[in-house]
Amino acid sequence: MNPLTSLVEAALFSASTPLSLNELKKLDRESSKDEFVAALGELKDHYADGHGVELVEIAEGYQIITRPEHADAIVRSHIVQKPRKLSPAAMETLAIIAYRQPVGRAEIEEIRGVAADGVLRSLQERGLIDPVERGEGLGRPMLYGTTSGFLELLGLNDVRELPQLDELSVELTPPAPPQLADD
Amino acid sequence: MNPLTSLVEAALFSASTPLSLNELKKLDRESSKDEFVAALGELKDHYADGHGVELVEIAEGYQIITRPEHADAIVRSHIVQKPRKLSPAAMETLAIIAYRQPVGRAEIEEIRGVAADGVLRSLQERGLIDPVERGEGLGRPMLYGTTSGFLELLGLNDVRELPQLDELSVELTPPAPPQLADD
Amino acid sequence: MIAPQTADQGNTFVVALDQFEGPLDLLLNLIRQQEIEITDIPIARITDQFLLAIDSLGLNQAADYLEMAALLLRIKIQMLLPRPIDDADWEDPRAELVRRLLEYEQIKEVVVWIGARAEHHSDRFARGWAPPEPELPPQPLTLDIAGVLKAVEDVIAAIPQPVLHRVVVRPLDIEGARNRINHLLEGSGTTTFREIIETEPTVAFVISTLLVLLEMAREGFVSLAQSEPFGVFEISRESAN
Repeated sequence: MNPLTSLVEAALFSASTPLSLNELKKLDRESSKDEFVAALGELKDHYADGHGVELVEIAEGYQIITRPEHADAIVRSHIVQKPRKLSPAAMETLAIIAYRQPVGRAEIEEIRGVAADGVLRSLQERGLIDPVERGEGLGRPMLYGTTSGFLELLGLNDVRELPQLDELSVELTPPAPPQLADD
Repeated sequence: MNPLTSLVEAALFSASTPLSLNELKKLDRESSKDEFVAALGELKDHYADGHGVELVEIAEGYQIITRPEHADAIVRSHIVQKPRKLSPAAMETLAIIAYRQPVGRAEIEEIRGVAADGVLRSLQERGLIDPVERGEGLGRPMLYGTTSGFLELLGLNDVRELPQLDELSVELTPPAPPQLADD
Repeated sequence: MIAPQTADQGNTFVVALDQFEGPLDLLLNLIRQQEIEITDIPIARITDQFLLAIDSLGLNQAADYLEMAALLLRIKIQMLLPRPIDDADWEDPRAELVRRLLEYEQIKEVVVWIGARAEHHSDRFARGWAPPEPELPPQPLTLDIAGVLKAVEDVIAAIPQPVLHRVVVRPLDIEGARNRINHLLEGSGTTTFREIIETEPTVAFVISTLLVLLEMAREGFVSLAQSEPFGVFEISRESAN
């Protein structure tokens, strides 16, 4: 491989956007436009020969991309996707359920001070919580608990292996029972 | 190029971080570990031959990165920026964690003689360290370890590639167990 | 009796005004600059130089540096105490400090190695372009204990002041209830209360249905009947209208 072709390959590989011929030219002021075009041609032919990637020219410039026939396997294998983290709201709701299960929506909302239905639905869709029973009282509210999927993610065998709350700086105390105002 | 090699090439081009053999194996469940190792070998040999990028083993995984001789041209033409350098305080903290992991804040502060919370937070934000477990003792302090991001920063495959302490010019016997002061 | 040493401030030593990484760094710097044998530190002299340095660098307010100054002064006093004749039992009060200085110096050496290694590797660039994230399938989820604990602490921090009562206005769906009743009456002309409210009624819908039925009965559109106490609540259209 020609040294200029090698440089163009490194530049296209490391760039976060397609590079135009003018941008590529900044790599080496000694080389002419024609030489860059030739290098791009060499690279394109090189990849065309059975490689997993190819050199394409799109509106914004040149780019090395994955060949479409491999895209499926890569997407399916999840390997290039960063694992997702839960949102803070979801984490807080999950923490409350983990420590207070079985617990109903009203109690979660009481503790967090905001509506919980959306978060509960998405935690349930992700297989982290499940309705476990119906509680007492008006409308027999659904009570939630954590699932085995939750334990697997944390590498625990049992929810009792969660750190005990008295080891934390503050305790997650149940909300004070509503008091009737005297006045 | 063998179809599996082509697939591995496409996957390595799609990822910006090293992929382990186990991750790569998810690309094709029909192929054996040995076949993947052979594909990686073929790819490594291929890129070693005058290409602008090469296949290296970093953080117990495989990654394609640019060859060092192209760095100047790529940085000069503003295609890529070099990563921000770490402060001396961050480097010292990182060095202590690398050698003592898992290690808590108190021990780091004892060795450096200064408070460490700010540095620990920023190292964690940069993805170079992570809390790995909780230690024994009062408040069950968080213990830190280095991440694969740390290995990627240095281009190491394993923390064991750090210099052995007895190779350093400053010799030190393993730290004596903390003694209770008599005074 | 050993005569107390006076600070030989006439000694010239240069303290660079660079930022030191901490009291150990400053101390090590003083020692190395004067090529002092680390295992036999002239503690009185070094203590005075340390105090002078933190004063001139404006570090004499920093707790970390003051702590070290106090430690140096304590060692200095211990060194001045008369030693027993039998030296075998004497423990050098500088020993722990020497151990810490050596340990710190070792870290500094590792830092040089790490810095060089990071600099070297910063010439190698990873793939820059990230392909757009596909819509499906959902990405794997990460979760760890530390995250859960952090969330618990966030919850505790965010617990609002106790609320005595909260009135939630739930709109009644009168129109919907009337449409549903009319729809059910279209066929045979009869229906039941249970059928109207279905299996999982909301409180608001039950109340709406009840209000609509009472209103329709008052207007003479339907008649309400119950064949026995607690029996099925039957609704039938008044054919006369």
